[in-house]
Amino acid sequence: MSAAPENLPRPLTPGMPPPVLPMADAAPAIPFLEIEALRAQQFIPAAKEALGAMIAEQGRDRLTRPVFNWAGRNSLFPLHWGLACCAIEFAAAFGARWDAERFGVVPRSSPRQCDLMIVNGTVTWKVAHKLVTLYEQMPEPKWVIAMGNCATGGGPFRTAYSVVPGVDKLVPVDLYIAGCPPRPEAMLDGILKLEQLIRERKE
Amino acid sequence: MAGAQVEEKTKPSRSILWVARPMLTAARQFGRSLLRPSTIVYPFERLEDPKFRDRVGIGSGRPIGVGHIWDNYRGVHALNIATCISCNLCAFSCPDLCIDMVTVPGGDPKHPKKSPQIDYGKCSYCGFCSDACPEGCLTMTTRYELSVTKRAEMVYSPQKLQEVFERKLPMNPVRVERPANEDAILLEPLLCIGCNACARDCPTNCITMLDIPKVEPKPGEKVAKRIWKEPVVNDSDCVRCGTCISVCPKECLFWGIRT
Amino acid sequence: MSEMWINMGPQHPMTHGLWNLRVKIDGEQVLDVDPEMGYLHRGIEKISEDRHYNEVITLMDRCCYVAGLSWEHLYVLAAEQALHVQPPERAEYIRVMSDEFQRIGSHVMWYAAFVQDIGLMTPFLYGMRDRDLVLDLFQSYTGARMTYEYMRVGGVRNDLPPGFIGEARKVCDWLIDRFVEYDQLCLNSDIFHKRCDGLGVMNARACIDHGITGPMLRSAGVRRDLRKDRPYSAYDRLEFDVAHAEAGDVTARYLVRMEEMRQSIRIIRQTLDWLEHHPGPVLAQELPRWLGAPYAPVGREGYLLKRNYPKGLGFSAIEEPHGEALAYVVNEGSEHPYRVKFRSPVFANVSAARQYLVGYRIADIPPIMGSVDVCVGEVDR
Amino acid sequence: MAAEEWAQELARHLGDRMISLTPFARTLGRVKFRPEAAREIFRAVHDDLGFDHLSMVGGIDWVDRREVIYTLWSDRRVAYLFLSADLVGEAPHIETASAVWPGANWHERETWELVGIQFDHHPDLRHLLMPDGYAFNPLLRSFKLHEPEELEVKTRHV
Amino acid sequence: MTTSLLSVSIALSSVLLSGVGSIFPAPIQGGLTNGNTIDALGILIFGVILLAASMLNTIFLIWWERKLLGRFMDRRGAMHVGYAGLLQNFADGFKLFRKDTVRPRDADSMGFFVGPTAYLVTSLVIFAILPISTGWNSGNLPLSLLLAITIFSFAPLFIFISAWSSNNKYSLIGGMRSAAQMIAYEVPILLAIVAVVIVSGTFSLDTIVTEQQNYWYWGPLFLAMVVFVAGMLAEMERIPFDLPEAEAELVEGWNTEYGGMMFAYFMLTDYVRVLLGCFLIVLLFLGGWTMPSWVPSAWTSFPLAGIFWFMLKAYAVFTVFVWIRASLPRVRTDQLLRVGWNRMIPLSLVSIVLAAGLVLAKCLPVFGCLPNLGG
Repeated sequence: MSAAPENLPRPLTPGMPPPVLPMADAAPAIPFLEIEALRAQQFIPAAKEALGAMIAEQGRDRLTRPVFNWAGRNSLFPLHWGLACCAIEFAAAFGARWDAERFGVVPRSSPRQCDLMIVNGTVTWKVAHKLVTLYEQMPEPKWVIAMGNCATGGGPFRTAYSVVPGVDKLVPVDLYIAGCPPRPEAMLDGILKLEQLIRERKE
Repeated sequence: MAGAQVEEKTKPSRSILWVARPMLTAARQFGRSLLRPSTIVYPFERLEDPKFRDRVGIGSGRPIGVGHIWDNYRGVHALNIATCISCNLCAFSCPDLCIDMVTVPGGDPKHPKKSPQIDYGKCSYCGFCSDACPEGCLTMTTRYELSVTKRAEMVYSPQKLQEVFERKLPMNPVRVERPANEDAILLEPLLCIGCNACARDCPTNCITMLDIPKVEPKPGEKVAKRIWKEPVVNDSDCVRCGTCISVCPKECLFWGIRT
Repeated sequence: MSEMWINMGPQHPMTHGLWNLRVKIDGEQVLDVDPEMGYLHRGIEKISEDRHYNEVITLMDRCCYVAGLSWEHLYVLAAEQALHVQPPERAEYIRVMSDEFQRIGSHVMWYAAFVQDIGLMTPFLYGMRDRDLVLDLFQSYTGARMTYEYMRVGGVRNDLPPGFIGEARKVCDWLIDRFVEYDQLCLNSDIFHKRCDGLGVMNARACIDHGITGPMLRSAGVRRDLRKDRPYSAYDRLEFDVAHAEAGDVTARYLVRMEEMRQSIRIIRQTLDWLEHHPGPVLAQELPRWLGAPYAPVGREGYLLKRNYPKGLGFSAIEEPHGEALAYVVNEGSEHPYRVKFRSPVFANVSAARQYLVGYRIADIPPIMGSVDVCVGEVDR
Repeated sequence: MAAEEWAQELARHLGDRMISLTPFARTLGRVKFRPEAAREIFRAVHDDLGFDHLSMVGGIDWVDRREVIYTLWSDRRVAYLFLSADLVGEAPHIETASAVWPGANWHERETWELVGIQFDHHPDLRHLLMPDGYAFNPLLRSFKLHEPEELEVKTRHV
Repeated sequence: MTTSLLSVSIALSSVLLSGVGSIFPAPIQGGLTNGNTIDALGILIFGVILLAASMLNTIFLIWWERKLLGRFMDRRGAMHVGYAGLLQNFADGFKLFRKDTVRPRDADSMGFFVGPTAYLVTSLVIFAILPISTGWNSGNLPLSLLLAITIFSFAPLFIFISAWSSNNKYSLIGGMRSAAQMIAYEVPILLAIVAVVIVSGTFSLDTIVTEQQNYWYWGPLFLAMVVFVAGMLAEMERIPFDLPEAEAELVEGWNTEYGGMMFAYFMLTDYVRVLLGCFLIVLLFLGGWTMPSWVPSAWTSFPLAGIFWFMLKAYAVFTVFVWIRASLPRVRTDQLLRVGWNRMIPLSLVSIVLAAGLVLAKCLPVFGCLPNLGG
């Protein structure tokens, strides 16, 4: 884990200053307007920084690479499937309260249209080869998040005769989210971390 | 409610409104959520933030949360190494076997101090360990974000758990009462050799070795060599960790009801 | 077009879980179906044999992940009978309240998933929003959103926090209003009736033959509810009606579930009134030490045998949100249950899929299976 | 109904096919019957005694024998009844109940798969929960579980 | 001559070409500045501008739908990418552009790629035909309505081609449903248009709008409008008629096998067609870019006021579509087809008779007196 305190509001784009207006202190009448103002405040340094990154980047595709990187990390389509308990929290993250679509995360039912496989639950040996097939059907570039303990390492069921002890035995995993199941916030946090990973990725 | 028989009456009359009624309902919700949608703008607004919780709730138009009564969430553990007595109860009680007792500085070289190291890739956040902790040094905080890129980073050493503790996050306030009639550590005196192992390893030092009168063997009877001391357990200090039973070389300690 | 088999699952938006419905179709017509389960078989019954009695509770939450508290209740009832333990009355009322809130949570989750199957997008969000309120209540006293680990053999882990009862009443009032909105969005829409009336019909005879229970059975006109017929916990002291309908189709199941939620709120209000005025312990005081809630069992093999703990068989049957769940726990005098066996209501409901799917269209499969309310966790266990 | 009355009724309908009746709290008891006479027992219990709802079929491995337990419910009597039979031998088998209660189909498939009890004349005795070709009966006492580190090879049955 | 996008582009091209040509010797200059070259370049510029504008419009439309649906669903919708999520769809587009497009091994390579491309192109072409203000985009074409509807109805063909060639059962079923549905609803749409044509007496969309100067057609042709809107909902494959993409039973309908840019084509085209449908409804029944006379003239006389009002109306119509999407479930295939053939066609025939009756009875001007209409 990094040294940054995880319990503080983290900026959406790393490198940006953390929000100077913590939501809790301002408390205006209409939170909506406040959030819009906050985001506008954030957007300008973000744009400046993105431009700076573009200029700093040297090479043949110095303009397109940041753009595509930006596009790739801001539009992650996860595969719409539910394995076990975490799938309910996965669905809750797309519910009204957490609304993962805010980050451009829209679940798609067809693996062809996905960038991100969130393994949200226990993987059994019976479903293992189907999971691998789905992973292979996803076009590059693609990422895998192991959500919850069952996907990470079998969780409470790791001793069972039918359970794969960790999905990393089957497909390469980019990010593990601990929790049993993780809260929807924790899942969103994982997606933001993944965005950060994509951002730092050297191609 | 008169009867639970769900009648045909719930079917709508085929009026011109058959499409308009659901649309009006949706529109009503639209109006309600236009300024105050019940979405938490997550990285900025946080449910565990008490100030945020003040502003939302069923009465406020944003149906999020139920007021102030939910600091109860079981998240990542916090460990206060200073008060940990190395009793092993957390590791015993863990249903997922995710707790290892590892050596931490602070003990003497002969009996090193051990504190829990938790593998969050296995932990199911059931709270059995913090319920079992007799000193209240292992608690669960409301922190839930824990995403890492390597599996090994999920293993939290005692020092890391101590860092969580030092962050002073809201703790899970539930302390579970002990049952009234607990079993006690009983002694089978005939087997005891007075070796002091139990008293030495007792994490709470509630076992004292008392002298007992030396019994001369009858002629011809073979008696094991022993020290003429016997452990006496102070039940009010005992945390029932069972360390003494496990270290006893002669298996002369056992659980039972003290009469 | 000639006949062909298509696989709906394991990754398919219709399944709401991990199972596979093989469908033989001719054009749009369904000729035969064959549900394939087991994609989520986690061996819970086997793992339970390696765990102490209280530790099995952590598996129960994950067994049926939309009705965790109900399954905990099921298990602890059986385990208490096997271990000869009696919970205090307050714990029973808390359990009943949890059960009924869980029923609402599960039914709202069902509603959210079901309306998606017939193409309504908006109520999914409403359902999840209102379910989150119920989960907030759960979190406030159990400490988790979905995997509660709250009930213990001999009671519950902790008492309700101060201020809980007022908030729970508020949530009840809010939910009652929302149920009206749910009905406005579905029942008042003509398209809903066009989609759902006369679909997936099961008559009472077929339901009983195939072991179907719960809202599916009650929607076929059988007024069977274990809460009335074989009352457990505090249900014999509470007033409520058994929701039932006659038609046996998808709409009838919808109506029954909606009515059940209203009845649940009625029960919850009674339990809240009782809980407000009857403080007391929530965990049996005469528990054997190794079962005491704060101290999860300290593993010593043969400990019970040494103490001649009485053997026993525990059997429990409760009305889970999906139907009748049964469990038996065999206590052979060890710290671990010798054998734990669960009966999942959805298991039987899905096994009869051929009865209520064949003859309808491929577009009818999602609403019908949605109305069955499949929770794969408890089918596969 | 008084307990004796019920025992008499049971004895009248089941005759000597029934071995014993063990009372059990809040149910109509646990009837142990001879596995050879399973078909007649099922018929009698379903048709004559009115237990038309089969709730579950489960198996217990008692190491020396395997017990199969049928849990039945009667809407008329509003109570549960257990039927159980002890099966001995290397390949325990019993007549299927799915001819009488169609809902027994999957329960028996599961019991066959996990406890290893063969159900004769079962219409569709395939694997239900485990993949096809799985060779073990996990719910037997001899089948032990291990931490994943120890069993890298053991579970790779696919 | 009125200004139109085409004439502006041609003027632009002539200025450009004469500027560029002046640095070359005479023969090349002559070749560059002759009429054909100028027209060709002008049409090219026209196409580029139109393409860019319509794409931007469509992407804004998607954003609008996402935000609007979010509020209907008690949530916020895309909000973190760009200001209020405005850049979200660009991010999606760029990402899909970058992604691999996987062709299944047994898929027909020709149809797999040609289908979506043709689907997109044929839909985009219609933007050049539909006028969005007087003379825009390409002057007053005499048969523009007929041409637009003809090209609009190519879509089922391409959908079916791409569905069939992706060699997937779900795609195939989705494609067949789509084709059946679109063909079933072509007929009532055309018949509803006949009613409009009877009243206005022309196939030219420009003239139809001009005819609505006094009264918008939604008053006299209410029945035809209802049929047309319902048919358009089916044509655009939106809830309650979005069977081909029915997520619950067919995974993603006919675009199950499509990923990457081809999938982006499908998504984009769906919304292009929605936008076109809204345009057609505004043009045929809601008075196009004309505004009622009680609207202050200052509001209608600023530059490009016609386009402004037209877009406003189109977006209002789209908002209603989103509202419908948020509150109604999906119907079943057979019900849809039954409604199409058994209800819609008789209704549209009735609407034709009504329109003819209105024209014969010469009572159309009566509608000019109604409030809120034109006039």
